[in-house]
Amino acid sequence: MDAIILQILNGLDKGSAYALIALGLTLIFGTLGVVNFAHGALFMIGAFCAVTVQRILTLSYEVVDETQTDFLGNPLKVKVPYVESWFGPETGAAIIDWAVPLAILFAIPIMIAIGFIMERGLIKHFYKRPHADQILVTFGLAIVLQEVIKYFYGANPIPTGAPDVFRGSFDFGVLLGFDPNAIIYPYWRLVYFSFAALIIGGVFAFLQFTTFGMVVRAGMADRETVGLLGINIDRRFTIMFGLAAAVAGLAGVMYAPINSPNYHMGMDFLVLSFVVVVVGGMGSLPGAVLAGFLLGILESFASMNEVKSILPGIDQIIIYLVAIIILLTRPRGLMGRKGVMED
Amino acid sequence: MSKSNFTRRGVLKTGAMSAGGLALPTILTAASHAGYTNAPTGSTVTLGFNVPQTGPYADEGADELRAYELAVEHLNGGGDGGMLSTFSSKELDGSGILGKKVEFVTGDTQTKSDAARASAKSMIEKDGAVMITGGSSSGVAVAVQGLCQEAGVIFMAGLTHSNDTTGKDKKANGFRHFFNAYMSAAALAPVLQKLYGSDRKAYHLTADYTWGWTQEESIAAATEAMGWETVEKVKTPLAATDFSSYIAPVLNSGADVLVLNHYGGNMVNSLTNAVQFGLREKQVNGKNFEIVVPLYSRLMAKGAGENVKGIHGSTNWHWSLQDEGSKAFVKSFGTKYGFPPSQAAHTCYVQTLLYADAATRQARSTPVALRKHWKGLNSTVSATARHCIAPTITSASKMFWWCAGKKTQHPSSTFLKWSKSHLRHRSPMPPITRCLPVVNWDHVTPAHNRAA
Amino acid sequence: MFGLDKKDFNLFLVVAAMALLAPFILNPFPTDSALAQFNAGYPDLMQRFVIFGIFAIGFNILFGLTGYLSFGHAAFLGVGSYSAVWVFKLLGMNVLPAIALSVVVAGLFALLIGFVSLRRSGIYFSILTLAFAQMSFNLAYSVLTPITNGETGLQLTLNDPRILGSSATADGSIPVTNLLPGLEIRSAYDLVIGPWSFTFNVGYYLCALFLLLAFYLSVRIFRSPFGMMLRAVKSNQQRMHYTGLNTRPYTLAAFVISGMYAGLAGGLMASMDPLAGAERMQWTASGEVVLMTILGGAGTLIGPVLGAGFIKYFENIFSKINDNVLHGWFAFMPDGLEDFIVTIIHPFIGKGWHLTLGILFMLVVIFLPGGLVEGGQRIAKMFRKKSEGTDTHVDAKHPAE
Amino acid sequence: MGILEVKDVNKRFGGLQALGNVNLSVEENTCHAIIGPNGAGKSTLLNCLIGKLIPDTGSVMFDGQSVLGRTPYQICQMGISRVFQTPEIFGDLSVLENMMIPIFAKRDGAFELNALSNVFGQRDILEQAEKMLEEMNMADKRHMHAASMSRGDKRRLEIGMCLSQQPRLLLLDEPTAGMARADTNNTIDLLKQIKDERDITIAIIEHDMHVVFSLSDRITVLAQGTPLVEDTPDKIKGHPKVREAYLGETA
Repeated sequence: MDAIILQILNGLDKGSAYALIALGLTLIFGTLGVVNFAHGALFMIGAFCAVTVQRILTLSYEVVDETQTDFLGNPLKVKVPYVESWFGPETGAAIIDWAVPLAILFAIPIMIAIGFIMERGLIKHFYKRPHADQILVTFGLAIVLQEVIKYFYGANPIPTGAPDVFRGSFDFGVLLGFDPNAIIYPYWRLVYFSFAALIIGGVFAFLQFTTFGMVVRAGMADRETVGLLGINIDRRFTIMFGLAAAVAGLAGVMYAPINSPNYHMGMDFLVLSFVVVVVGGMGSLPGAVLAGFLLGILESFASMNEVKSILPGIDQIIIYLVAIIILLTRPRGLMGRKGVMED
Repeated sequence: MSKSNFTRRGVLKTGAMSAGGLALPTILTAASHAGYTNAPTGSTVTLGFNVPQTGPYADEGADELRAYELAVEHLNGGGDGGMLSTFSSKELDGSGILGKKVEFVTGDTQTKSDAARASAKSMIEKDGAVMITGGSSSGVAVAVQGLCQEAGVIFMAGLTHSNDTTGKDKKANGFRHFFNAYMSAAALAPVLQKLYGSDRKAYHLTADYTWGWTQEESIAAATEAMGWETVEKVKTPLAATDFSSYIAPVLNSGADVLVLNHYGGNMVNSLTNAVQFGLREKQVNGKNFEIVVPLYSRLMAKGAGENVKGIHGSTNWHWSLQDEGSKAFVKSFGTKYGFPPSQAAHTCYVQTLLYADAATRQARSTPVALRKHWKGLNSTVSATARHCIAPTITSASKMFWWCAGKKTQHPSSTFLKWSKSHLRHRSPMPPITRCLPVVNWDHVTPAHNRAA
Repeated sequence: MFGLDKKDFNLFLVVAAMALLAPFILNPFPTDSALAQFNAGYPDLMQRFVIFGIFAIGFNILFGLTGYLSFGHAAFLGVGSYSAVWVFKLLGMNVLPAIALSVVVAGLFALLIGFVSLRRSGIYFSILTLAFAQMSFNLAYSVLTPITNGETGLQLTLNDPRILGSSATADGSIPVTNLLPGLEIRSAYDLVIGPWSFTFNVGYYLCALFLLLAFYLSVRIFRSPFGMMLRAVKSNQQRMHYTGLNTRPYTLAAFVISGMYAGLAGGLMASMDPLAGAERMQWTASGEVVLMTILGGAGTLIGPVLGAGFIKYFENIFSKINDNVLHGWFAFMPDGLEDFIVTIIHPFIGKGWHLTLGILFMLVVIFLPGGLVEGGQRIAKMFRKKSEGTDTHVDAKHPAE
Repeated sequence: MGILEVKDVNKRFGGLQALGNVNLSVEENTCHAIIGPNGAGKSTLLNCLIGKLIPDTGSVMFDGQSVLGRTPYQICQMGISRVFQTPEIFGDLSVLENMMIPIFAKRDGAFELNALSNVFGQRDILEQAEKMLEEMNMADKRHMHAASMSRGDKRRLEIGMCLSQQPRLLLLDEPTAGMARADTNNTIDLLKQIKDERDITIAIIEHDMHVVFSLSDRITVLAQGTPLVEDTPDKIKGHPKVREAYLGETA
């Protein structure tokens, strides 16, 4: 029982990342009709926003310490971050410690700007082009973005820790009457899940309750009619692209402490998130979120030893297997609309 | 009218000289195994450095490439000469290999067998490389090694930790400097026993491919031999990025040690996740919960940041070693690039010098001659034991462990004293007298690297 | 001629000339010159050009004609490779049975996957194929290791039975692949003319012959009623149904044919170099053939071959240019300028070849929606305009071009 | 006994009764029009005839055989062709190729793997296609990209494609919808010509009364999913129920 609760937690957590990326993909697809293969790269750039903020906060000057030597036997140059010299060592260290949450503030304008530039500079010209062209050009863009990141940050993962208060894990088991240590879950992952829930809720509320959101939803359903009403739907779609980029970016920022960011993390997520979107049904926002959590949970269950001993290797293929089964039983995924991307 | 295509460059030069522009059909014997491909005929000799330049191991590849460039510089008499000056033998005098200037070509393995072979082939077929070296995974090492065997050139493996590279998949032309999973296990076991006692329960998470399996097998065997119990062995998909669902059940399994048989990105993520779950702060069976990562790489471990503190693993080499050869290498590498070399860099540097040394001594760098040269050394081990013990894993006859004696005879300074019986795969676990490759990861986050 | 009309026959002649004269065309620079770095006329790369050309031609029969975008085609190439290597292990080192088996096995595998995947269309189809291929890859890398040898890749050993050949050669090594007894795949002949040298390799010419066959068949398919039906599927499935045509067997046949092409490519790959790695089945490998086809010009006859050559050239030639080479090229410049230029170019070559490729993808897609073929047509048109002035509509009879 | 017999067909979509007890009989070699206000169930009925929808109850017999449970292509092979509201043609193909495909389908059946013969090497098919293009007055457009033609031409091509299969029953779904007056008249002339020159049964769904009255021999008026009345055009014109239910609205 405790093992199952644990895997549900894991699944929700994995599902949060899938759902956030899939949500952004679907926003772009549903509003603009563009298949964005660069979406994983946006997630990756988000994570690197966290890295960058950490780098900026740890910008240092060097003090030569004669009493110590470096690996070559020269006097050791000790790096002192500027923030520590400005605010004193303790406050300075605390600021550095909070790099990832601070990065959220930094990432929002950056990601929206990147979204705008991408949409106005590139994607705009591809609305009327075949989906294959869209895939190719955004895939090219994804490669370019990740290579640029690799050029500046290297190929190795870069550790980006969560603030100290979030270290360690929370013992759920005790709350539920299990033995201590039976169900523990890291604080930061709980934060991630809550954050994802907040963002997903926020996006839905925004689309549901604001006039802007209503126009966009109408535009998703029938772009021409809304255009005929004299509403500048294009500009709203640009804003939606910025929003989708911000969602992917924030998902990336918050993901940085879970797994150290590296330049190819976007590609790692890309294929999975496409599977999620399609399983959810092209163009359906609730579908994307539902499928994200569903696949996350199934993936977690598949990695349990009890399951693996019956079906060896099932955790290797579970997502794809489920995708196949769902697509064969429900032609348009869980909640897909008819006629979207079917030809 | 047929001959092996691998002899292209050699033929081409002679052909161009003798025939002066006429078509010149040539018949040669098949160059396969006894043969010798790409014999240098001009004033230069070309080495092929085949390292991952794209993909997740690109940084490791970049470090390997730095080491290769340094080695070439030293062989050609540039720089401070690095390790060369610490050799008792003065065969390598800075005039290249056998008086021929060393040139090199580079390629990208992408850490994929296919791409690595394509790139190695292009070096052999197009650039006339006489030796191929490099790589960052066992799969690539085995694939390229097989190719070099067919092509009749020498392969000096880069980073490869699988037992199979020089065991099941061994090839006569393939030579290895890097240690293997078996040796990791042999080195680690006594240290783990000392640190954590002999009554432990281990839980293995293992990358689900051949290297992971060999390591799991070796570590489990070594730890079980000293009394540990293996509670569970769980395979994790190579493509996994989030290991939470594999780590979550560990605490409930009754295990008190987690062994992560992962490398590269897998290792960084699984370790980060394990620490996230707070495993290291827990007590199980009345003991502190411990994590072990048998194959440690400083370069990769940087990705896990602070999480590596207090975790033990084994490494082939570390820059803080104080023998002459290591010191000389660290000094020239550090002076040139500003940071200490990784174990991958060390292996690649040493492999290049080893090749050059053997080739020089043997006067002709044919695979056969090289093999004889090294075999000769091995057979004289007992006679010259005070200089060096260069035992090989006999079944995998290409393993070099040059031991640092007082007069270091050979470029690789290592620190293991293996007796011949140690190195037989199936032999019972021998005591290891002095064992440095086990490092506490605390010590390898040097202060000057803090912000890097 | 050969059932082709004049225009197609001319195109075929051009391809044949390119394939047969490749050792000359790809080695335009003298061997010892600085530009020899750009020579691509060595056997391995020439073989790759041709093999991936075959793969892309096959993919184009599915994607270019029917518009079904398969994201899992690499699985068929991988399966082809594995079958061929197994033939070498069990049967003997002659490549022809191995190639034949790889085509058949890949065809059966395609039949299975196609039968299921083609129940859906559009992106749902793409994801189904992707899922099948990724499952094949993941399993080949792990659970199926006894059949695939996992990470290392399936390779030959001295213990293989090889019932129609020998397990080992007289000198104790693994035998090499051959076309006929005594004619090894790797045999080559060097032609040296002045400072130039050209290599003629048995393996390459075998691949080239298969390419010509594959290309010829693809032209025939494009011009056949079957090919027209496939284009009709892409154009309007609804009308197909209400014209009394069952689209499923058409798409399935196209899927299987293109799977067999992929199997042929896989079999040839294994014949040139008897090793089959699981990475051949990864989604990136499937993506690569999609890129090749679109980059060259989907739906055109020659486009896929051009796209395959383009990408493989970058992968193999650009990745090998390092700073050292750059310094060699610009050595004639004053030091400061030399360093400056090397610094500018540095991010785009060697380990930066992915970046260059990504930028080129984007440029081609943005400015040449029809791929490289459209680029070629535009250039041709420019010349034609200069010489003739007007006539630009000549292609109406061949909308697929 | 008509060539097409629809008996007691019911079709519900959730709570909506789209068709209720529809009975219809189309006599061979006549033109039968089905009219009715929007939402009367005309399109649903048509879709039940061609296999796109399956009725909940009832039967649809064509020439003595049930069409229910058959796929659209099988129904087409039985001899029913359909012309759509918006012309459904193969836009990416040339006009000639468009015309050849149905002829291939007629000759070779639903599937034929003739991958190695040349399209244009099939003399008989080429001749038939050319002939049909002549009849449709489109011979000069044979190499045009089908998508680049005017709507009227596309309609003409679509009708030609259907006729080239020599169907026994031709279903027309608002063939003149969205057309300019000139195009509409052309289409009417074309259909008249077809009706006069061929042994063919036509069932037509149409809004435009001008078209209906100039073509049809019999008319069924559908309202709220049920046939209101069926009679000859002249009678329908004066029928009070029809005026009330339908013509009244449009007048």
